[in-house]
Amino acid sequence: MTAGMNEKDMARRAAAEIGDGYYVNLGIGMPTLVLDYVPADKLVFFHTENGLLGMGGFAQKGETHPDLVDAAKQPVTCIQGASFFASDISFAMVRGGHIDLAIMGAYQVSEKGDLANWTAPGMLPSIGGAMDIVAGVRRIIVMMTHTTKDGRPKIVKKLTYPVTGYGCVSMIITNLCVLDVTGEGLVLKELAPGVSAHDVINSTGAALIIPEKP
Amino acid sequence: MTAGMNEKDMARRAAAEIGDGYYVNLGIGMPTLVLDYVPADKLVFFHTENGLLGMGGFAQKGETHPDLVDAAKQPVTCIQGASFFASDISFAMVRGGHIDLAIMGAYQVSEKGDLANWTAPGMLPSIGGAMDIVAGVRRIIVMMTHTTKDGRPKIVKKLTYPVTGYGCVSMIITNLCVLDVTGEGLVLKELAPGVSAHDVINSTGAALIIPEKP
Amino acid sequence: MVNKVYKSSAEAISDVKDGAVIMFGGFGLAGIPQNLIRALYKKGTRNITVISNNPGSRLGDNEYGLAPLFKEGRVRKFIGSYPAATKSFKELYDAGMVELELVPQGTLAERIRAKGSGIGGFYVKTGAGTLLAEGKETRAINGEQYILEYPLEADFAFVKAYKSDRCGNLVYRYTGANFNPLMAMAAAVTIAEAEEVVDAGELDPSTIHTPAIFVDRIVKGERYDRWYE
Amino acid sequence: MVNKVYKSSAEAISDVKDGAVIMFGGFGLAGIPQNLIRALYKKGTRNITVISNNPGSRLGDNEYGLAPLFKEGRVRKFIGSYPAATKSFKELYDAGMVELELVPQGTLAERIRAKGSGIGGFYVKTGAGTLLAEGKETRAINGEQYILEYPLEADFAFVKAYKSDRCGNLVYRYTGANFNPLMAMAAAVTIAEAEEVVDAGELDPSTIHTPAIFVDRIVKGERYDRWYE
Repeated sequence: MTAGMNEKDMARRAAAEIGDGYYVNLGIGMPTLVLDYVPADKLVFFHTENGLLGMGGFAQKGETHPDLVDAAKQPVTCIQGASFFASDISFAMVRGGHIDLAIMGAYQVSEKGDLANWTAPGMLPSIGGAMDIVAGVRRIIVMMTHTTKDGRPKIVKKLTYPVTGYGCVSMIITNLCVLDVTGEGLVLKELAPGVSAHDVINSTGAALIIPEKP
Repeated sequence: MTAGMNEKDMARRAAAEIGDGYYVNLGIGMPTLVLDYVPADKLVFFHTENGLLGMGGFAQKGETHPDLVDAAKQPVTCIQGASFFASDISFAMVRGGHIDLAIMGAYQVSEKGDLANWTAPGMLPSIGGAMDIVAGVRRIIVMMTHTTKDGRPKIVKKLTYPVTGYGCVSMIITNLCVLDVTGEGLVLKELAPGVSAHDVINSTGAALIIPEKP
Repeated sequence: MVNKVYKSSAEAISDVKDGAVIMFGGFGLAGIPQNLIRALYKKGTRNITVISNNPGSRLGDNEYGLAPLFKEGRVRKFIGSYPAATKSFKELYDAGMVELELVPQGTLAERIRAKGSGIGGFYVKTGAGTLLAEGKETRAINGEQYILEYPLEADFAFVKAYKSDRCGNLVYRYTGANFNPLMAMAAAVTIAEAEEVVDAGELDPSTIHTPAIFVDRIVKGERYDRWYE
Repeated sequence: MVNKVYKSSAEAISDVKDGAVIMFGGFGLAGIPQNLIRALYKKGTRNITVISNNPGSRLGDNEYGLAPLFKEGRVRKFIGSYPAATKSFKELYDAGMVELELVPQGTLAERIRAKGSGIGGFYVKTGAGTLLAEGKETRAINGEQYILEYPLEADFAFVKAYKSDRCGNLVYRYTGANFNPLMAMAAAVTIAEAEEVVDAGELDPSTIHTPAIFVDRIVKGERYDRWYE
């Protein structure tokens, strides 16, 4: 598929949601690409739930330390002004509503903003910090491919996978579009280059509100 | 009264209950005298609930610091191996059962080991850490005069003052004697010099168990 | 870029309104935000709810810290563990001029931490069966009586650090920490005064007591009184 | 005087019995008590309940940390947040050879802290309405759904510090703290390994992460592997 956004485009789009001075948690995988797209005039503190506020980026060979990793257990660096702390404080930040924004992957998102991203039938259930994050972080953006590898919609009327959290997602960024989750339903906010509203509707398992000029 | 123990004698007696390696909380007032009677061959960490483990003693002129005080808000010093921490950790130590021993003053103790030491009719109610301490510290020793200034018993069948905690006191050290609080009742463990069992019985508002050789 | 550093204590607290609920760090006089308290006194803010371990401290014949706010009748309600620390509080209380919510010290710390940590409530043995448990739910857990305590929240926390960096990372010294790190987590707006304000990167990130995320405003304290010889 | 310092990891864990419930600090491989884990493996202890964020870590084709204990069938039950960290766990789980209690990471930290802090239970929103809330009490607080969580306890905590003094005061470095300070508070017996063991007074008392009261035994770790280039 040549139309639409690739992972880097999606990360760039997600980064645009980050304000100056934000404290941001990035999920494992695709969301970590967002690190590369924060403009230099913004001071952003990236939180990793294993106990670091102010993650710099992935550590290069020779600058790794066995006790300095991110939530994906990868060696990372930290910025000036960073802090390290125990897991209870880390989740106080999360559950206590101190983190401004989390950008996460998902298996499914419902039209009400319900999120499924922790387990699926046949999978070893594993949760990490995902349920804490959706319960406490002020705003949740999901960043994912619009459909599964075999073309089934991941944006659905009702979740069929086990729920991570109810009504927690505010925005969905996919390779096809950007959707806002509102009290009225899913609003098509932006289309990716070369993608039509029709393409999005065809790939989506829930009703969409299409403003006159999306 | 010349018979009986004075405050220093009582402090020395209380100090004998402290084992090597103990973590000990001392109440405000008379119990702080215990600091002076810990033998040099024992390493004891004194806990002050405002956030210090390893209090040394009262600070002399010239060695005070406005941010280094004990639970009575007096300037103190700390020993090598001391640590400072926030109030939540301090009370985790207390409530979580980590403190071996607390030595406290009291207005009244019942024959069941119920303790009243926080307020009395007409008094401004003020609690500090006393209720947390009796709820969590492994062993509570009360150190007090046997009677009130006007001669009324402080050791009673049932408390008449508001309760700090139920069944929490293990031992009572007074100017007249040492009592153990047991499942059977108050046992006269030791008599102060020049004091008879009869003297103790006359000054006590609860039944006492007098072993054959007290 | 976001600047958290304010020029003066007065500027840092300029939007505190009458009726505000304010947490004040400190135990006795250790770790009290003395410059922010002085600025609040000068500003004349009234009808305050004070959450603090004690309502000021008495040394000899003088009373310090929060005591002047109480004496001037600026405080509607005190939530704390040790009101007996000042004569001025007792006088106001006996005269029915101030409301008191008495909370055991450990429960006070934990209720504040709960708010900052997104804990909706918790059970403690502290106070079970006493006057301070009146009106509170109880529950037997493993055969022992616990009472249910709820979080304490505030519009502002005034805290005092030894050092802050320009991001708002705080370190405390000696027993100056006490309630400060907990209150910093719990209020809608946290204002920190520090003896020194340093650049980002000057504090060892493994020794930060209060991470910057909990601190909204920073000011270098104008004056630090010492009360003991 | 009381001596908490043991000569070897083997000596420090010599009384750990089959069937023990053990908390292991560490997240991924950061801050894991690798020497104590190796000693436990050599000792051959069986039927262990492991409380840890993850059951070891996979790097390339190899698995480290707790993974060998699982592979050898020494673990009866795993309580943690991220069992998917190793292939070996999945194989055992699929074969019905190990029990799993899955706990969200923040709730795991808080349940451990609760035990160490004398909290009988607490309410969180985390997991409300999900599979992980099944069988748990719920309560509406300020119009939101919370679930009741209880403390987690253990016979032993194996923790890893950067430095310990001879009294047992611990400091951690970078993300090596994670669950270690919480587990140190929660177990009946806490055994700490440290990269360096120093004399009392050598650590700044205002920068201690785990006060000595929470630590029963100390050992200087024999060998520290680095897993990353």
